[in-house]
Amino acid sequence: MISFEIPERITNELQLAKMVAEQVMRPKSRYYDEYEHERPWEYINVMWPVLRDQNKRRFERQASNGSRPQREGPDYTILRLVMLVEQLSWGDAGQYLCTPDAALGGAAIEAVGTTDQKNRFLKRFGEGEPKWGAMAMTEPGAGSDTSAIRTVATLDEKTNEWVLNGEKIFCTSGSLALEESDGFVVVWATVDRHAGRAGMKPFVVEAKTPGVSIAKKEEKLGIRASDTVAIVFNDARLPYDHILGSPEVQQVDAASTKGFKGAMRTFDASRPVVAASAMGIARAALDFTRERLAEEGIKVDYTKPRFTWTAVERDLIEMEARHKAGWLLTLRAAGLMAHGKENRLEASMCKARAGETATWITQKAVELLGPLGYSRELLVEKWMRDAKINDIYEGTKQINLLIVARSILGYTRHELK
Amino acid sequence: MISFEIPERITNELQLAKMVAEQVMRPKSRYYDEYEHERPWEYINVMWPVLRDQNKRRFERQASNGSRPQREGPDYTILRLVMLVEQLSWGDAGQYLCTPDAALGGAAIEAVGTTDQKNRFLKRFGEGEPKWGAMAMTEPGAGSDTSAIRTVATLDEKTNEWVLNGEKIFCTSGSLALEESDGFVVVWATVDRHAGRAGMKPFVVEAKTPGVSIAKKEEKLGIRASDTVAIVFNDARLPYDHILGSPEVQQVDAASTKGFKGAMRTFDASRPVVAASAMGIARAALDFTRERLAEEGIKVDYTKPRFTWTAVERDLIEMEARHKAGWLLTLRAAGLMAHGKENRLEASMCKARAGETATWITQKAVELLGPLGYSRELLVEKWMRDAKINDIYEGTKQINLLIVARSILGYTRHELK
Amino acid sequence: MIDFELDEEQKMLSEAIGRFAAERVRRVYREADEEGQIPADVLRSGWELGLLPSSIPEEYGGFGAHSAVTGAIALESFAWGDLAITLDILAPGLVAIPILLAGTEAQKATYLPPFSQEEKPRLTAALTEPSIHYDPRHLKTTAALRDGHYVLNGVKSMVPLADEAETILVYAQESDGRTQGFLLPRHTPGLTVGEREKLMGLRALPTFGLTLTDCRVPAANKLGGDAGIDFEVILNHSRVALAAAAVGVARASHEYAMRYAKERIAFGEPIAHRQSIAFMLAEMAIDIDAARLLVWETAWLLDQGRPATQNATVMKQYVDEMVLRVTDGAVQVLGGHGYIREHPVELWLRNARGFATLDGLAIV
Amino acid sequence: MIDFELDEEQKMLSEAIGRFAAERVRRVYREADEEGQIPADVLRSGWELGLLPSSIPEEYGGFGAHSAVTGAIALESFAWGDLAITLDILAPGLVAIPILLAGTEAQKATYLPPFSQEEKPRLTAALTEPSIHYDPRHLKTTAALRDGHYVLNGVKSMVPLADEAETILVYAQESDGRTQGFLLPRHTPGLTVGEREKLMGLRALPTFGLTLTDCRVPAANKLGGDAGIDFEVILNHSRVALAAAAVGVARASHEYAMRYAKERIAFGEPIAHRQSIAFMLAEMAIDIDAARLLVWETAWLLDQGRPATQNATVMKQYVDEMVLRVTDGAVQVLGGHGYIREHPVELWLRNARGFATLDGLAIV
Repeated sequence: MISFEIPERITNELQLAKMVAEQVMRPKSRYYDEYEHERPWEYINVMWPVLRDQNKRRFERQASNGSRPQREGPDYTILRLVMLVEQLSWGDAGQYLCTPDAALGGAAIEAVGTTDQKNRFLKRFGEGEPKWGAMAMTEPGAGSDTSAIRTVATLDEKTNEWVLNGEKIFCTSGSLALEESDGFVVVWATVDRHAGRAGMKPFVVEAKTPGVSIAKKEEKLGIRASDTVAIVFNDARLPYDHILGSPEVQQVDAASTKGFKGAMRTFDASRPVVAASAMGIARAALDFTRERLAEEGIKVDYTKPRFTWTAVERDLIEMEARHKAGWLLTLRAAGLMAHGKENRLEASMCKARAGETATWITQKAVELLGPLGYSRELLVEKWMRDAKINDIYEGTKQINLLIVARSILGYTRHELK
Repeated sequence: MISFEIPERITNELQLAKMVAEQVMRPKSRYYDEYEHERPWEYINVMWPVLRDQNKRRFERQASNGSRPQREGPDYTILRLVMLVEQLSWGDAGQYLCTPDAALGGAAIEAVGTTDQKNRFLKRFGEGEPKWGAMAMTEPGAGSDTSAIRTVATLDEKTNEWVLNGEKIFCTSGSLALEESDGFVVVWATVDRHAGRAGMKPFVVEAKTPGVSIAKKEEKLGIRASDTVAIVFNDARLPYDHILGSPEVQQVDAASTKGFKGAMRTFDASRPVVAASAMGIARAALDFTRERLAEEGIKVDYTKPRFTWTAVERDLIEMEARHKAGWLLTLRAAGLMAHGKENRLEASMCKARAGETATWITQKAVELLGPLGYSRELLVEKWMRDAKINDIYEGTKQINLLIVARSILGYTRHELK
Repeated sequence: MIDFELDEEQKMLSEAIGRFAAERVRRVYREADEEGQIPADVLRSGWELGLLPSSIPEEYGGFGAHSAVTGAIALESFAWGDLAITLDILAPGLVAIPILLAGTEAQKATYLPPFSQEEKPRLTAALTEPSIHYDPRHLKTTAALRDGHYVLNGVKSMVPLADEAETILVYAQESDGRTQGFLLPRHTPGLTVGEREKLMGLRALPTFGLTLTDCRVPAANKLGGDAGIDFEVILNHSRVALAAAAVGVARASHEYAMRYAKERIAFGEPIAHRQSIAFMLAEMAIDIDAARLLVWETAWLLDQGRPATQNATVMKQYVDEMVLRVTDGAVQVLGGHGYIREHPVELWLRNARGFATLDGLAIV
Repeated sequence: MIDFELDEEQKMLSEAIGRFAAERVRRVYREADEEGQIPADVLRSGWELGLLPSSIPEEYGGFGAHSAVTGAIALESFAWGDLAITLDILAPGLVAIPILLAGTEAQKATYLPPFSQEEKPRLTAALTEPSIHYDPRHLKTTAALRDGHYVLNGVKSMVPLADEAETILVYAQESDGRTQGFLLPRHTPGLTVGEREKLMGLRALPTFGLTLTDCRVPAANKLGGDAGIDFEVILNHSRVALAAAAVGVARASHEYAMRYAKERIAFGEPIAHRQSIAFMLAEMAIDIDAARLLVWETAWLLDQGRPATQNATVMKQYVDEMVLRVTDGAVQVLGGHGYIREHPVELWLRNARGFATLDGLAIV
């Protein structure tokens, strides 16, 4: 039954998120953009107690009635997440990325971890100080092409430990997870160089593990409040059971191996989330531009025939149209998941479109505001810089188009490279 | 020395072309669009005497002082051609394509034919009734991929004749050349199926050759005045010396064989010409839209700041900008040739851009004119249908982008497919 | 709760229409476009699908309830078959739906019951005007109240099936500046139907211009009676219908281009193996899905009785450009073959270009 | 006769500047952007290239002739190195060129000779105003003639090097509504230079806001004397300069993205082997060439003394969108690596976004 109604329980939460965005994030947006490597503690300290208690309750619920929620009907989790992320990114995408949670690392553990692993690695997010989880996949020589990953995990038979060697880059919240809190990073490494994707396994690397060091803190175009680091593994030793999923290397179709599938499954959720973040930034720029222009006496009259629009009105309507398109595609991808349906195609569709749309809308907003738009006195130029990342990470637009194309054409990577 | 000055001798000729366009072509534009398979005799009869006498003089000049013009300095031929084609296409692109001349077939003969062949096949364009030349390359199974051509030419040792078998499609002016005048079609056929491009040779097929028949007259979206046919060769016999270039199959790099090179060289000229035709249609739509809107009191004020433009003003300026870009790229490609410089890259650049631009501008013009634009009472909707062909023939936009990409990246077809 | 799944009834409906479109419409639409005429039997069986009766409540002889969302779903599958044939078959809806939405009891009682009969009612509507300045909210056609009658003057264009219509719902501007609808008998003195129009697309659909010179109709013929109508609601329902049809046309082109690209071999492989083609097809797919969601959202708002003008405007902006982009892309994918009338993509491109300018030709 | 070949002098010039850009500018521009400061020695040797003197005739101490085409060629190679550094080095031209084009003999005699000296003259100009409604042809800053003096009032933004300037050419609207230029000594009472501006791009270039409160200057300080200037000519020369610079920035991004795409291996091959990347690079190349031709045409018209406003407007429209498209595309080609400040493409994108809004920062 087609409906665009947002459940009340979510709209209520969104009110809170809006407050945080307006009163905690926005006032510090410019500051954390200018002081790149500082941490947005105002935001972190507001979010942590809330998230901690939510996690605590969830863990207790899971402990009592098994890992799956008993409740019948749709699972709001992802939809709720997408909407919160949109609202928080409307506040400040860089700060939002510093949200103290298990993030993609947690998602991987949820997806393929054993109950014991879940307890050991996730419980901490329900107690004590703020903590961060992270995921480390990209390497200097391996971006979208994960099969090129060179970080190696070798099993030391004597000590029954995994020994990690290699380098990871573009790890979001890596420093927060490894050095600034009692967190962890899920690191993708190969246990068999010749096995390609089949040999790729996720390992949980805890904070302060010897042999693990932050090699570099990236300086970026935007989302400067976000912590992006390069990590070097130098004979870093992990207990045997820090591997997620089975250690065996099945030599069947690589993509179908559990570990990799796990990562892919997390994409089905993470891509709509990234898309939502993009749409949040786009809406921030759109809202601000509308308000600022209204102050100048320029408002869109939606009842005028297209023929009589001013160029600015047309731009605003076009921005709104593309924003709505990107946002509805995102809601659909999340909605399918909420209803327990497959959404790989739709997840890539919304990601491909949302990243591009947010980039375009924010660039347009800077132009529409004239000399003011280009000035660092306003936040619009920052939103333009922040938005662009969504066209790039969690799979560039090109990679997501590739996934969409393969899916609609029924092609494998062999037919469509 | 950078200059945008058009030589006077050309501007004078353009005045005549403009007269023909306005007084001969435009009045019959709608008629020949509605009556698809009739011939625009008004236009043909005006053009033929002029072209015939020009050709006559040229042949005489060539006979007296060798094939190459002695004159020093730039060769205006291609530049002149590009400008005339633009002006005539402004008049009516479909009728222009019925211009009685040797066209691409002639270009191929000029490029690789012997003096004797030139005399035999081209002289006729300087005398008697209107005639047409044509080129037949495309086949049902071979479009951009000319190496897939299946039309075969086998040498009958006894009679020393070539025997042609196969089918060609999308042959422009094929019926005019083979059935409606004493013309010819240059047909690309392979003398060795296994030799790929190296085996491909151009053959001159004269009008009324037994075994040659028009299988189909295409009905098209636009340029309906233009004669587009499918030709079937059924044991069609040609004298031995109807082959252009050497009959040998050199097994070196296919693309470097003379015959094929000849065809490619004709593209360096034909692509700017197609681009010019596209820009002519685009200018027709742009001029008309401007005038029609001016009647409604809507004129572009080029001194207004962008911020105060109406949506229509912005559209018109954007249309003008893209038109200018496409046209200047076309002039550059032609200008390089005029100065005797290599222009393969620039020829593909202007073709790729001009076809797309003409398509966009004419589609936009239909929109800007509202209900009138969509009506067959005006010519705008026809120009939109006519323009699209330029995005397709002489290499689709994609093929030309491929050529541009290979050229700027220094890649061969093996690196970039 | 957010959900984008059709309900059972909607699934059945769109499948039934899809079958009709595939098995009947797709057999004749190309020739219909060339001939400018739709075979009578196709029109008849199209009418027998009962799409309009199914959105008319039983009290007026129908067997369903009106829903813009359901209507949008139906129009997409219908237009996937052919736009002109769809608009012809659904033309009587141009009177039925506005009456359903805003008509007086008397008007409902008069005009709705005939929809349950076998014969397609001879009804149509006239909104568009042949001017660059055409604005449905400020029409040049006027309606003035004089001693219990409305007197209409003006010129209309793009009126489907006007020649054989018995009643035409003419939209005109009343003295207060509001757009209102007036039910004019075909033979009202002063009402003349012009020559059949010649358009770039929709060549199978007979459309006509109208001239109204002092056409008098009783005040009771004003849609919605004295109070009249909120034209925004009618316009928004109409724009949803055309946008939904545009999505159908785009989907038809996209499916055709995909099939062609997978079969067409060049340089030893299907052209769909090339990123330049494959990415084009992927962008089209995203565009079409996004457009459909925009259409559904506006339709849903209308069914909820919520204000929808802003959404409708934004939706129209997106959909009109989407359908042109997609159909033009389909022609491009087919290359030379897309340019000849053997393949349908050129027809879809011609129809697509109409959406930005045509108004009021359909309504859900 | 149509020709797009540089003449010998232009070739030498653009090669000399290209060498400077590659060997000196490219060594420091990234740090300059981070630090907000350009190394003095680079500025000095940039000045020593003598670009401005070379466009000043000998009679005024220069050693060349003024040509907008040559200027456009020079600006492209210069901005290929870095936009901020280019604008800093050429800032005095903001006074020299307008005087050359429209100044009185006295103004030429006063302001041009210093350009042949070693020291870079401390001159700049103020055109832009910090408002969404900014319109160079209808400035909010006013100049009123009162007893032999002009009294200026208003607010300016984006004035390069205003802090250390000795004279600022301020553009203001005279009572007749025309935009005119006025040469204001830096220490004119009522003229205050604001804080250094903070912008998204051009971070290495010191720009400032100005406030003018009843600033009095002798009538003789009006550019062009009593008659004043035809501001269109100045504006068009300025727009050619910025558009040429935009082409330089775009070319820098395109070259960098091409090199990266050929070296970056993914899925076993350079990413440039993929059509999605290769076609992007091809479109960029076409865009850049088209933009350059548009710039040259307008410059050529100006050199011919022909009207160029329409061309300049159309050129600006095309170039502003081109440079954004190309620089954004370059970031996209580099992916994650394009987003970090180790690579220059993000800087070029930030600078590129400025062209649509910034005005009067350069002139040829």
